[in-house]
Amino acid sequence: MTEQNAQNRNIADRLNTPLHSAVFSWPTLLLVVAIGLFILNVFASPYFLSPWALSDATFNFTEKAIIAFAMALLIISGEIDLSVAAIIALSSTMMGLALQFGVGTPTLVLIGTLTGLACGVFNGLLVTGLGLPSIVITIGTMSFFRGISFMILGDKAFNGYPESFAFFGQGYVWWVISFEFVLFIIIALAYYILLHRTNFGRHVFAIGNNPVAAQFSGVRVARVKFLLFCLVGLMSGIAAVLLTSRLGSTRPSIAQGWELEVITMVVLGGVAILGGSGTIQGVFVAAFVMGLISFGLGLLNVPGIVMSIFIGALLIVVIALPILTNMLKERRL
Amino acid sequence: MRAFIRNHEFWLAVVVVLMIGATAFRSPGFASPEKLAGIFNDSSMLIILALGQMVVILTRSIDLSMASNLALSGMIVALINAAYPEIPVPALMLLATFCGLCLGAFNGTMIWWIGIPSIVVTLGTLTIYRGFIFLIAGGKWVNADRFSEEFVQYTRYEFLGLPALSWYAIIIVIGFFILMTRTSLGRSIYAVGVNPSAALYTGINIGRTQFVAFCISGALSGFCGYLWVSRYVIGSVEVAKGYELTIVAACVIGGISIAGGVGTVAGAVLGALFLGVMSNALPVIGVSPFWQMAISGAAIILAVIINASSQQKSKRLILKQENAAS
Amino acid sequence: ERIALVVKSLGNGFFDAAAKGAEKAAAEIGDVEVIYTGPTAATAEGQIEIVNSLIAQKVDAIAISANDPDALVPVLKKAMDRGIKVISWDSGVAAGGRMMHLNPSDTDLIGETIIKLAADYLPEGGDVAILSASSTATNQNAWIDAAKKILPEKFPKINLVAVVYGDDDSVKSTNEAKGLVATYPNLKAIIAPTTVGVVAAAQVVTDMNLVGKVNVTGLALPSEFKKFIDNGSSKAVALWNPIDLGYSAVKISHQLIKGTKAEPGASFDLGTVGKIKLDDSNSAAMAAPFQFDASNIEEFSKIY
Amino acid sequence: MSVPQIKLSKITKTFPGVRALSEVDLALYPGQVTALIGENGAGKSTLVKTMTGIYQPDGGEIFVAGKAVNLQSPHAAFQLGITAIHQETVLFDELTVAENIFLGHSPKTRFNLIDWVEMNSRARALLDDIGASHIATDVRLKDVSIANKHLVAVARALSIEADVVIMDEPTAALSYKEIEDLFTLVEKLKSDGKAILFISHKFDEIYRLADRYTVFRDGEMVGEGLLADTPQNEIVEMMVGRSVEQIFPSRTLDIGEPILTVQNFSHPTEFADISFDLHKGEILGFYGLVGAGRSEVMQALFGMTHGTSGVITSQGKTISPKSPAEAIQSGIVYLPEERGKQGVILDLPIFQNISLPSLSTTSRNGFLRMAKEFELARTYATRLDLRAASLDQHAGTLSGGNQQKVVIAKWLAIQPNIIILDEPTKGIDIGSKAAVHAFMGELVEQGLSVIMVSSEIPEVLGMSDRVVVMREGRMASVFNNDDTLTAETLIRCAAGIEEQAA
Ligand SMILES: Nc1ncnc2c1ncn2[C@@H]1O[C@H](COP(=O)(O)OP(=O)(O)OP(=O)(O)O)[C@@H](O)[C@H]1O
Ligand SMILES: Nc1ncnc2c1ncn2[C@@H]1O[C@H](COP(=O)(O)OP(=O)(O)OP(=O)(O)O)[C@@H](O)[C@H]1O
Ligand SMILES: [Mg+2]
Ligand SMILES: [Mg+2]
Repeated sequence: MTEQNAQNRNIADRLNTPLHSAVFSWPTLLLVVAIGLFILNVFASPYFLSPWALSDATFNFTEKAIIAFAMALLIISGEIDLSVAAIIALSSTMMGLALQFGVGTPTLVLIGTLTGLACGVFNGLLVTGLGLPSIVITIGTMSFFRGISFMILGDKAFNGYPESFAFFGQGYVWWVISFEFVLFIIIALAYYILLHRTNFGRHVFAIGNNPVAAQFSGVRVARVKFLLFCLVGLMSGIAAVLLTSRLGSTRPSIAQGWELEVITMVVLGGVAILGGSGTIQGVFVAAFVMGLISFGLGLLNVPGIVMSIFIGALLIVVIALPILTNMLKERRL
Repeated sequence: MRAFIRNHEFWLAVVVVLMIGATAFRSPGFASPEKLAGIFNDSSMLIILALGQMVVILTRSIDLSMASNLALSGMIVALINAAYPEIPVPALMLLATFCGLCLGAFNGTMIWWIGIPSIVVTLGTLTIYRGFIFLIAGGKWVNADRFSEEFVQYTRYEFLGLPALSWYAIIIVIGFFILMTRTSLGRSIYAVGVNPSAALYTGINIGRTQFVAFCISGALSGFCGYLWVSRYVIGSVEVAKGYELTIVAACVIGGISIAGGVGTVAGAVLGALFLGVMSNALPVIGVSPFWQMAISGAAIILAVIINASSQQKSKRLILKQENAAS
Repeated sequence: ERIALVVKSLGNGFFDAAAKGAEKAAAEIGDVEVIYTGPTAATAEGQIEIVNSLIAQKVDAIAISANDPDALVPVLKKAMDRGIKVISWDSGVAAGGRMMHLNPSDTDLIGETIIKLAADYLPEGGDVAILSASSTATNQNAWIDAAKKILPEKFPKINLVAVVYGDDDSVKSTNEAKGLVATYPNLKAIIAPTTVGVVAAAQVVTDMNLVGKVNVTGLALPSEFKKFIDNGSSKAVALWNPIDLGYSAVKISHQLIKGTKAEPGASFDLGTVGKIKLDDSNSAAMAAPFQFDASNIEEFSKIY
Repeated sequence: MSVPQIKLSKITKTFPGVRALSEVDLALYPGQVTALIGENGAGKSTLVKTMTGIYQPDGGEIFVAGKAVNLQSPHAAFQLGITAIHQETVLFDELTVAENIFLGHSPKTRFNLIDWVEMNSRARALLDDIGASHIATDVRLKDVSIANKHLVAVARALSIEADVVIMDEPTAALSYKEIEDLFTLVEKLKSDGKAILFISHKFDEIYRLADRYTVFRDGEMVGEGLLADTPQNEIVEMMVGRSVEQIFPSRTLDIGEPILTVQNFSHPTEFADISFDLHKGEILGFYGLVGAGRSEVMQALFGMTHGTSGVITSQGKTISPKSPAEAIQSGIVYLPEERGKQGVILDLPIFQNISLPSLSTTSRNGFLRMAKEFELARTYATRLDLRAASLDQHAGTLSGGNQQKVVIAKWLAIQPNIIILDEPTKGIDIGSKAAVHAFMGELVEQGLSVIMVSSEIPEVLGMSDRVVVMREGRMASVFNNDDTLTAETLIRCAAGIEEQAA
């Protein structure tokens, strides 16, 4: 512990160079899968390589992916939100309700996102304020939020959204580049910076690995988790605006089953379901992988239900592979 | 006695009885024996499934594939019955159970041997199993017309005023009561959930116990696959879609802790009955069925809050003198 | 030449029969490929994804039976912008999202028929209820509206007590049917203008020993419904010929591809089915629904 | 010499990347207590788990009463009469006391169903036997106090007719009185002719109880013999590989102004009326029996617990930390008792562990600057002589002692005024212990103030300037640590014996 002692011991900063770590990382492996799928698709269908077709295909995943980025942070912190699809339904219903009072497009968007945020606040308060397990709380709010939509809408639907509102889900920014896609890229970047480049992101990782130790290290655990629930709610609200605009109508059954698709995307993206690790790059590529599978198989007119076999199998295989190779490696040791 | 009153199951039973009472107050016919039997019959499948999910949750896992397993096993026996009506129905029931068992065992193997978290495995098989229904049935439904009369009747035969479906549930509940309180397997399931590392030291194989739990939930799902198809007289890809979360909800309302190790057979049964009574009662008291979802959501949230506050660690109270004085 | 037949949901016997008709038309025309597709659950979102992939495949025409009249409009508009001919059949799309709509039968006529099916066996009158498919299904809503309109004029003794929705899901339909029986003890008939609903309702009536007390009726495929006519839970149901419907949809699509304009007054040759003419809203109706009862169900259950 | 009851020969056990045991021998004799001694990670617990069938050895043989056996499972070990009280808790909070005792070998009825009546009555008999007649058999374990839980663990170990009883650090979590009870029990077992293996880091206990010893170092057996023939420093040399002076660092007293004043600090259920001051450059010891509430007081000072009242003044300013984050801002840091659970974040790299509380200084406007983080981590890692391959290695891959250094580095990096050390040497071997003590001396010399919570009298007496004794959530007394302060005074005060005399 003396000065001399210190000088003759040298600890490297890093064992591997950042480049080396990046090459042998989950997102890279997944990227290889994505490129493979792309090439496979090119050969499988002559219609695949058309800018418009590809552009149309992005709509299948952008809305889900926007939620998935926030969900990734939440899952890394060791929590989960199963109510995202229900939040979409409620946000969409609130927009529809506002529409009945003749509000304009900006107000509609504001109401949609704010409803999402409010739902996130509600989840966050229940989970962090009362210290309840998020998986069961959000199973509850999942029924609760969608239930409110059903109470309001019953068997009716809201239609007649203004022309200008259609831009969010149907508009193009430039040539084949849709507004949704641009928003998806911007949000991906924002979440990349938030998770990997800020103190907040570091706190998220610390909490996911060991919430008690993080708390003892001065991380405001409850506050961070609360904010994450708010973010997930906000993103669900944004997704609700996009989806409602794309459909041009609201029914309480909108976005049914999305929660599991969003979580699948996050897990496929290499986020540990038990918390503590994961990257935004991984989720970003996973969104494309899921998009490519469903679009590619769609071009071959494979029913959606059969596509889900591929996605489910991919999920298990992709999680199992590294574990299996590790097992083999260890046996050889 | 005091322990009994503090008991979660006791209060849940009180709530269920109050719900029946309140509904009967508004609509006198509701508490008639036939109506109550009908409600029990309606809840039977959920009771059976909730018991399977309970076993899994007790071992600190979750099975999201139960509904898909149910639908796939159900479709298999539906197709067989449509093609070979002469095969006796009890054989088909066994077959459905066996199919479910195999599907559950697949989940269990992934969790035990490879060590993938249960939520990931069953999220995957949730979609895979359902996809297989489409493949094996070629996308077609099996309609009422294609079932043999016997196939349909095996959930409907009446005995002592209760349909067979209810009796299956009653027998399974009794079986589970014995399994969970009086057998080594039952106690190991609790032990694994309460403290896995301690369970290991006691000689319990955690992975194998979880595997067995998934086999149990799978077998029950498979059996319910037959029940479902027979009860609703249809086999389709959409059977019981989204039901996995209802099953978890029944467990949560029944006081089964998602963290494992805490929960009873009575709790799971009451949780399922709670949902069953509610869905029967709402239309009767003139509440729009569209309100049902929101109300059951609120019930789940309340149940979780109440469970959490009753299960809170008792304070240590090391300040003995002061508390004795006050 | 590729024509896509997009249906509400796969596996439904009604649409499977329509697909048969479509294949027949394709064989007649020659050099036509029919793509029979649809989601597994009857949702608009599922249909949107499918239409997107059909656009990418550059099919020549899309003939759709829609789960939601409005939600599909944007994507179908996009299809038309890309030069694809779009028609709706069976369950329609709002006018902006299609070139024309093929009604299986005249809406008012169907509305009247479904009530008449119940009224015929209720000379004294009484309470009836309707069990529909999803609340957004265009065709169902139109029929129910027509039925409601005609009730006071033609069937004053029939009292419509409730309209509930089973979403073309057998469990939900079963529960709704049970709820109807429980809530309205004097119910005399359940009218379900959808195949899934009518089967579920008939099964409930059978199970609850209400045969003879509650009559189930509505629109049903004879092959799926024979059992319930036989056991008496239903006296009679009606339906048009789904094979002809699918056949006509392909015939019309083909003529649109070949350049026929879809405008009010235009007429289409439906081969063996006959000819139709478009009305002011660019829609046309086929034959009146055909009634099945104990006398003829045996025969028709072998056909569709 | 008689035949060993159990004999291990050339046992080897490897974990991925670690050779925990390499060809070790051990023999236990009936009616004798053998002490197993070794530094942290020497492989003691691993050996216990091999002897009880939890781990299967990669090589070597085990003989029970002269016969070679194969311990495939804990059951097999049970049946051969081998039983253990493990180092970690192996009990089930949600199950009843009786079930905790009999889980895995419960009495069965004719139908192979669990016989609850028989189980309860046998549990009753067992508990009465070990002098725990106050514990009910049908209550859930979570409603049983910590000391009683330990008795249940003992009852479980004795619930089979065992010839070999193994105790892996049984006294680490016990207080003075319970330790005495346990020793009586061990003497009884010994006179019953059982072969006993006793593992402890505390030499006074070892010399008091054991007849023989075996020393492990890095998974190898490096010596064995009779304790009566071997002085302590010889054993220490065997286990550490060098000699360690058990001398606490001497330092020149240079105590300054009061830096922290606590007045009437109270909590509704845990503690009341805590008042003391801490001076600049002082080590203030907190002594008490386990469960006296010392950790609770410290965690409340650190803002972890809520609902407290009282006045805390730090450097002239009144503070009321509502969260650790606020406490850290006012210069107070806390080294928690449970290193693995509360201290390090095992799956984060070392440098991120160290920089976690200091992120606001290393980052700019909330955006991370990795280079600064590495710089900070490097500074403190070198200062503490951390042994690691790289700074981006996960903290979980370090040995226990080095993990402790990471936690200390983390707190030094924020340059605190007051550092609270809660049982800083609990479960730490004698070599690392001396290093921690030396380091504490360095800290106060640099002007920091230290609060040291400890249950070890020699440590309290050797390190503190003043000692606060706590009992049942209250302050019993404050002593100046001059030559007149004796161990006996502290123990009497902590146990409340003086009060009865008065
Ligand atoms: N399950 C395991 N997996 C991997 N490594 C392990 C495992 N159990 C123990 N080890 C390693 O084996 C070595 C011996 O550990 P062991 O627990 O036997 O030490 P010990 O002598 O009991 O130490 P202590 O005095 O701290 O209790 C350590 O390096 C430890 O990290
Ligand atoms: N009766 C009890 N029930 C449950 N846990 C207890 C009980 N008594 C003590 N503990 C646990 O033992 C630990 C020590 O208790 P506490 O921190 O209050 O006292 P302490 O004087 O600091 O003891 P230590 O010397 O172990 O630090 C705590 O972590 C606490 O959770
Ligand atoms: Mg040990
Ligand atoms: Mg303590």
